Amino acid sequence: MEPKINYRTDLWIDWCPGCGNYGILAAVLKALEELKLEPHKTAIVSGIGCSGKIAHYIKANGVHTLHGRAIPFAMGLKLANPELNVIVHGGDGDLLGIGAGHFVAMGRRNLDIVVIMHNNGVYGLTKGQASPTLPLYTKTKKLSHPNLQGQINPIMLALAAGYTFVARGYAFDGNHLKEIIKAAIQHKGSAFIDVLQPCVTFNDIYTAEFYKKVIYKLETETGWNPNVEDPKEADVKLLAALERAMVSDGRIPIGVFYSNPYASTFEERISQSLGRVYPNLHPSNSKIEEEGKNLFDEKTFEEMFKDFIVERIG
Amino acid sequence: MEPKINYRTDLWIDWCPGCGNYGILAAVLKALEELKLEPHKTAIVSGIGCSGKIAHYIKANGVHTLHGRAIPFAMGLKLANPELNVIVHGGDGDLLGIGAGHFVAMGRRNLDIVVIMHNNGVYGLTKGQASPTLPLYTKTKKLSHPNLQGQINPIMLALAAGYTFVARGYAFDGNHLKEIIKAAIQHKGSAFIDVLQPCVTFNDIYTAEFYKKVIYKLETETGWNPNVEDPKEADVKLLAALERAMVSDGRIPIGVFYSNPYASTFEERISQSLGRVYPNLHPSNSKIEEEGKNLFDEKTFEEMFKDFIVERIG
Amino acid sequence: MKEINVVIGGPQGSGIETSMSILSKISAGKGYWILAEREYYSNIVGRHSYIIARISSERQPRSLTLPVQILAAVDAETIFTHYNDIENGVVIYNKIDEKVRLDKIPSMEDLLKLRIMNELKGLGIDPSVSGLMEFMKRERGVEPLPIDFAQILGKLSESYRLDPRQLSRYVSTIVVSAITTLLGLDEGSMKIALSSHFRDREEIVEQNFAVFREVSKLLSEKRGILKLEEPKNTSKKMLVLTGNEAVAIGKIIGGLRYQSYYPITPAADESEILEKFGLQEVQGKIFGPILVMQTEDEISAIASAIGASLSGARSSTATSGPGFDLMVEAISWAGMNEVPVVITFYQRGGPSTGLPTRGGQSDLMAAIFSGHGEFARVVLASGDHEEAMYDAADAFNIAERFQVPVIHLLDKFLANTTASIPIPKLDEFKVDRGIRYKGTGDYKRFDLSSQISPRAFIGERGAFIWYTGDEHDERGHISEETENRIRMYNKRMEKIKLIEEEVPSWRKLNLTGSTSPDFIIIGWGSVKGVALEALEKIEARTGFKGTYANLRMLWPFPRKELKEITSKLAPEKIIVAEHSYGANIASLMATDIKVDEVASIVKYTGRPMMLKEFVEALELILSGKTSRVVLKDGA
Amino acid sequence: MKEINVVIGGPQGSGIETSMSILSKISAGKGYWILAEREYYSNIVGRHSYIIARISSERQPRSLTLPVQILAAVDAETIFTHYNDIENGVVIYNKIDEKVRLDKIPSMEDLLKLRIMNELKGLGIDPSVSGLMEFMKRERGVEPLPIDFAQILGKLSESYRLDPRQLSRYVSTIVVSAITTLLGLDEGSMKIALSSHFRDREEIVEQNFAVFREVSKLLSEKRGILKLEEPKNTSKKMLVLTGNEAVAIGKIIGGLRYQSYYPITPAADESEILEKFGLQEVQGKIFGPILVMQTEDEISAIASAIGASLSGARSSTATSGPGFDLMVEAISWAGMNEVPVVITFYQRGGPSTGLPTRGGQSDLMAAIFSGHGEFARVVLASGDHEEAMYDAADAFNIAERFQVPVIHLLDKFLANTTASIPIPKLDEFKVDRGIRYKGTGDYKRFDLSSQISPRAFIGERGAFIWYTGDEHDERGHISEETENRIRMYNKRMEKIKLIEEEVPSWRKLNLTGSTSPDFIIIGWGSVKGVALEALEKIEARTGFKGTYANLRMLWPFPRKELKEITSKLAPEKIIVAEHSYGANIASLMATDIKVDEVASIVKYTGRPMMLKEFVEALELILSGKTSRVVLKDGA
Ligand SMILES: Cc1ncc(C[n+]2csc(CCOP(=O)(O)OP(=O)(O)O)c2C)c(N)n1
Ligand SMILES: Cc1ncc(C[n+]2csc(CCOP(=O)(O)OP(=O)(O)O)c2C)c(N)n1
Ligand code: SF4
Ligand code: SF4
Ligand SMILES: [Mg+2]
Ligand SMILES: [Mg+2]
Repeated sequence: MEPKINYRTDLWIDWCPGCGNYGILAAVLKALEELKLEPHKTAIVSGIGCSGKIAHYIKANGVHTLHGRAIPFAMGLKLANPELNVIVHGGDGDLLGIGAGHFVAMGRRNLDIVVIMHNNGVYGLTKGQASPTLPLYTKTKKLSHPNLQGQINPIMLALAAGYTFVARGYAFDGNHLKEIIKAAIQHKGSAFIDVLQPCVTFNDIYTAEFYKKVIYKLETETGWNPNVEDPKEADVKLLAALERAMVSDGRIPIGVFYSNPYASTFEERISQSLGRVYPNLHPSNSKIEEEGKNLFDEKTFEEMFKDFIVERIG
Repeated sequence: MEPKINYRTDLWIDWCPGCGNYGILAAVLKALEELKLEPHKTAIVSGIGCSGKIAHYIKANGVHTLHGRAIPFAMGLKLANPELNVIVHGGDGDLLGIGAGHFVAMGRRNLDIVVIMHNNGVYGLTKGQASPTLPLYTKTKKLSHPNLQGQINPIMLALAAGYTFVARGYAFDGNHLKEIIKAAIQHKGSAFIDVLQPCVTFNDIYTAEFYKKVIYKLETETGWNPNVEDPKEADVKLLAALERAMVSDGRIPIGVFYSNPYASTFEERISQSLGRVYPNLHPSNSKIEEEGKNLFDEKTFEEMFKDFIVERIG
Repeated sequence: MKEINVVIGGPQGSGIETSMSILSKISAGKGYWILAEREYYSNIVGRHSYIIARISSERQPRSLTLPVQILAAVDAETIFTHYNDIENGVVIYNKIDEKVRLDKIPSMEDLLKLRIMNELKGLGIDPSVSGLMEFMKRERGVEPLPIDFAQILGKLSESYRLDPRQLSRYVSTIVVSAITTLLGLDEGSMKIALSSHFRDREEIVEQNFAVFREVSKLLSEKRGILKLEEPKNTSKKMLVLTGNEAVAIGKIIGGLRYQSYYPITPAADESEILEKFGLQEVQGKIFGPILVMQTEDEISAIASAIGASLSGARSSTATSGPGFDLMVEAISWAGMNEVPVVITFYQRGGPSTGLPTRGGQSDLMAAIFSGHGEFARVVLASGDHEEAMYDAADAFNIAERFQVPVIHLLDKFLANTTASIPIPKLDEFKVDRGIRYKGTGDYKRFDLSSQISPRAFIGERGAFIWYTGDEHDERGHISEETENRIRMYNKRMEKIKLIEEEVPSWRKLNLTGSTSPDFIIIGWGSVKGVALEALEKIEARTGFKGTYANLRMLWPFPRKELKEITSKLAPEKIIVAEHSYGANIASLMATDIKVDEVASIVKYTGRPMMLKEFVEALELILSGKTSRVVLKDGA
Repeated sequence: MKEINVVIGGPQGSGIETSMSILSKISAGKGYWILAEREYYSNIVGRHSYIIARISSERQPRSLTLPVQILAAVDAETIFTHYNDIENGVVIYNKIDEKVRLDKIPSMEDLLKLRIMNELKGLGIDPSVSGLMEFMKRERGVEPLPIDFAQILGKLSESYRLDPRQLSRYVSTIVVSAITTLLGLDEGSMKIALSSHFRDREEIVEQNFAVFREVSKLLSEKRGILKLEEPKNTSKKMLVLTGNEAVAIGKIIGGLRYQSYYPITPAADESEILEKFGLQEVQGKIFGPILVMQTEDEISAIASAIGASLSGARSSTATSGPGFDLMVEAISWAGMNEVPVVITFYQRGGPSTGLPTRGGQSDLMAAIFSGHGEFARVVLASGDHEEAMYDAADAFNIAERFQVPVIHLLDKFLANTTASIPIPKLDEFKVDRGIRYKGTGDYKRFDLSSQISPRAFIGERGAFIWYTGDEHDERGHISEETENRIRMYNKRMEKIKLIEEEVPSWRKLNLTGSTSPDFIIIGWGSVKGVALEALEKIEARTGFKGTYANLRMLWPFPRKELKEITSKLAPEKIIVAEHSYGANIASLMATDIKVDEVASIVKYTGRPMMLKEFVEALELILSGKTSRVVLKDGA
């Protein structure tokens, strides 16, 4: 048996005791371990927030970026080196507040990365303001008035934006979450996981006790099959996922809402447009110099840029 | 009979001959005229693009803002003076590319403004690059390769984001579009209209000829009723709208997809939290000075800021 | 004693802020002046945080200083972290922590731990709290004051039948109680401070008061060993507030009606305070409404504030570096469209996320030069709470009078510093709305017939108004014609001259100190307090007389006014002080003095400049030993 | 004649660009040098646009100048707009336009119309094309050359059975044909130019050639009346390209692998050109892939470019002012994380949307100072096509060698100017990837043991890499400890000195002209051409010898190098030239010279500086009549 890879750095974790982020970290570590992803081929790209610190706790490559911008940083990294497994971690403020534009854009690209959202209903690291997932009129303890802005439904938004794998997990159901993360990593295309994450310090409404009461698993329902098994099914399954995402009976489903492996990924589309050399040959492994010299001698230059060359006619 | 108000400035219009924007402008002018909106209480807030120039062609107040930012400019204006009728015009690149984050945020607020999207599938004013509504693999004439990015479905995105009035119009069906615009203005809450707009210069696929063949009207369908007539219906109607928005049979429906007058508007929520003085008393009509002096004498200051005052105890 | 300096430390979330609030209220209630700053990690619970405070019977302290005379430690980490920050004083700590060893503290940064471990090794000290306390007693004249926290809390729990998990909330009260006992402050003032802090929650007040009594009893022998002299303060009331609060109050007085923000440290608190003042009825009159809008990002914050301003509402937004960066495109739009809008900019440690909960002054150049293209803007800076309050209000006047965006530069130090200040005299404060359009009919928003075109508001009858970020004609319609371009461009740019001429010089620059100084310190913002006190110290110590030039308007840069002063001195007697690496203000002065030859005192650890280190730096410079000192004090 | 200057004007969308391309190709094919700039409104179809070109038999023209000798007008608006731009030459125009009256041209800006109307009134001219032509013939030595466009197109339509709606496409060919006929250029070269422009579409080539023949026949009497001398050019091949194309080629040579962009004028063309080079097989070798990514906004453009850079790919983005503003937060992140990334920044008329399709140099301060906090960056500027190509390639070397973001400043003038330049010698061009990590195991991305830490790439075996915008330790983990803070901060900031020392002085600053000059012009970017030619003219005219200092590295500012030159001259003999209001480069020089006393030549209409006006301005300054001239030429 191969030795297990240790994916945990030796840094002290400075999340509040009891924070849901511990559960998410544990699930990610376990997923990486079970999938045996090579650490140097793995990159955790995070935004800014309590959630964003996770990049430092995982012993792979970690890019702790800017608030709201983890997705575009991740995009550049993945496109330039498609051999990497790229996992984005962001808060709900990060991904659906300041970063909502990038969140939507990623969906329509179907680039093969995983987006894990730490959904705690608040802006944790700035001390508890309402996040875009906090329902209307909710008053968590830090707010001086009930929240006047409506809630974004992350699952609906992800589906509408075009993510081809959309799921919800719960921070304190580690095994279940780990399986979803594994499925998301293995999915070909943009995957989104909305993780319900209790914030013990600022969110006194959406607590672990609360979730314990209302959460149920989609896969325990008879007849629930979120997997597109034939490209023709895609729309029907998408609609079913949307319907499920909308239900507002007080209970909260976790599990996979939608999974469509048939949509072409962005990498495939690029490959097609670049004569199929990509992704084998890619920006970070292709040659740009030869012993410190550029690759263009007179001849190659003239052939390559012939459109700009005018020859003397007499 | 009252004289008709002339809402057209005397500026020369510099859109390309045959551009769909002419149709949109005509429909807006007619809608304003029929609703007899007072020009000084009306503000056209536009983004940057061919579409953005419309603010100058309408004789009301016009704010031609930044690329992608028309919605937040409009939000501030509307919140500060809720007596205004605020209409946002943006391109598809403007609203769903660079401005997608604001587009989503507006939906969850349900602020009472109208967003009209000039959907031409391209970035017009920068000479024809693919916009976020151009379908995958489409190759309009300016593109050197087929479009590799998937398409955003504006109707689905608006519905997912929470707009309470969502419709599609066609630039060259003026009467139909005008009626939609009127309904949107009269709607209480955030309204979104996706207007199919042929760009004769750069989009040689989605042309007037093309649209003529594929467009049909939702309201001509028996049984189609997008109006939420009882708050309890909201989810069902929303799902029906989503379903309709997804259909990909080659035909394109125009008309109202969803209209829900029961959701509280952002103004109402503010009013509620500010003791109902708002919107009557609002930021731009409330007093801030008295003959050049501030409103705070010693007494009011001390009462207002009593929490910060420490009295000597001996 | 005339003054006492205190550090109270413990993990984030352990109630350090409460200690600060209560201590400030007791002190002010007894007539003492206080200045207290809060230092903390970018973390919610667990990392080390502390308050550094100075309480005086003489006058309002303007700066903080090390070493302190009281170190109150909620945990062992505090003792290790701050053992160098106290001399000849008392260390209050939890008895149980005595056994804690340095290498067993997980929440401490490895780098810091290593550094202290090496220091202790060098000094031959056993790296445990007890070892350290022994050393401090022996070598630093420090008196250890261990308190058995568990015992006190146990009693409390018994008396009030409290859930043991809730007990940690009372730790901060133990600490404050110990301090007030040492200071010899009476029960009565403690009670009032607790009531004021916990407002209406009588039970909690009572419980905390019980803690106080218990501590007080326990330390009865030490009562008053650090007693302050009778306060010289004669005023009956004081304002006790943070910089964030001062700015919020200033904005309300200035007529703010729309504030937008996206949460960011250390700006968010200001908006949250404003939220509480959304609508007020006072003395039968309605004040407001003030709309406070949490937007989806900073772009929306500034864009919506500009939008609100177009309707005539006084509007502003508040942010720090990362958020400001996102705003600059829209600020350029405001410049082009001559929109009055206020951007309150709290600097923190940069670049990028940097030290997000620490202070700095490294955003000066970004505030002045960010935003593409050329346009007029005003950049203000405030040196203390009183200035901050005034400037926050006055920023709207400047913005509306000159129709420009105004950037008000503050920093984390001020934001998170509590000070006791006199209640401001407000009768003098004018509201200047600038030139308003009074006509009807053919309105031209960008009328070229005067340098400042009369403003009409969107929504006003009789005026059609167009705005565009494109170059425009007088009506606000796009124009690319060259003569109009030049006239409009000139109109906008010549505002800079107008502002230079019309803003009074006291608003640009304040001088304090000798009228024929041997040297001058030039600074802005939070440098003021430490510089002013350092002037006194240095004069007492060396006889050198200095002047402090407090720059309050940084752009347009008050060249003329500053030149009058600097021209009288040799460049090496001009000392620039700034929380930055580059002493960047110097480069704005470059036109008139040889920057290379100017001396500088800089700090960029994100911690405030301390009086002692500042004075020492001054001495080094004035004695010709160096021309640049980098300050480093503070954990 | 040694050279000829031409304006070709007409509405946007009428094929003016085609005229420019064909004219350039014919000229270069015949061995003439050409420089041609394109001016247009922010509009797709209908507004006035024009090409201003200079064709020379002597040498590569470096600047444009007015008046011209040929004005080719596709419409009446062109004639009214440019009647002051021509003297002693030929006006080619559509006969049918003779009847058009000024007030009947809807596409013309009211402000411009009014201005011209007043001028014509003042001159007593009937405001119609025929009235104006009469005046120009009489007073300006201009020969009218009316051509019946309809007749030519009618014939074409007949011969090739073309749809009448398509005929307007051939108008640009009529115009070029008329010009080449006047210049006496032969049929053969026209044919080759057409084939090259229309590439493979034989039918279209043939039809256009038919137009040429027809025009040529019609104007047979005028053939060669403006004949150029035999070209002195001896090279067999020339590169004929725009600035956008030069930059794109430079990037490809420099090893670009990831380019991100969000469409914006005048940067987008560069990315569209690069897209065509995504993957190339040349001489049996594969070049690329170059990924060109159209992102959802500029924030994503810069963020993804940084992300790509972390994997080791040379990456860049291209934008102009509004987009740059949105990028600065991430540039600050790149500064903090020592990421090599190139931002190609094409300046246009600001502020805000400004004059989005016109040129300017008003973004200098934003390029240098935007982005909160302090960090090292490099700002380069290029003076012409050759420099632009070289700098675009070399920017990557500088970025990787010093591990800093590099901002490459260009402008709309260069972007949209076609020039004929020699084929570059590339053997000399080195690719310097900076210090790479070669070890295994315990990698520290921010190793403090050397000024520049060796770089490993994400994805490389054996290295774990962490990045964060927070202050960090050597491994890239967050740290708020003060000693580490100072060391990391110093490491980043001291790069500025390193760059100052290690970048060779020719890369910072080039001097051309007299070695003991009477005066010096200091400029950067597009000022180069006009300044160099003005030096010659002024010397010929007045005997004053000047030198031009072409600043190619604007940050770190080459103070030392510049001081060596300026210190030898009285301030009033130092002339700063810039497309701005503020002559902002002067404020960067402020440290060493008295900026107030420096003279300046500025322009901010968004149109290029013309040689003639520039020379006149120089004369005014050198004769002591003024110290500031604002240039205004060009429609
Ligand atoms: C541009 C910018 N704006 C604001 C901030 C301040 N900020 C830091 S963390 C945070 C909120 C984080 O909330 P969320 O994304 O939900 O993450 P959480 O802390 O809840 O995990 C914000 C707004 C920032 N760092 N950058
Ligand atoms: C921040 C910023 N980025 C880019 C641009 C350049 N720009 C001007 S118009 C435009 C595209 C417009 O496309 P769309 O929004 O679809 O409007 P359309 O012209 O098609 O009506 C862009 C990208 C800009 N003005 N500002
Ligand atoms: S504040 Fe909330 S989200 Fe952040 S670490 Fe604490 S519990 Fe977790
Ligand atoms: S480019 Fe397209 S969208 Fe723009 S004006 Fe022309 S036709 Fe209309
Ligand atoms: Mg959150
Ligand atoms: Mg568009």
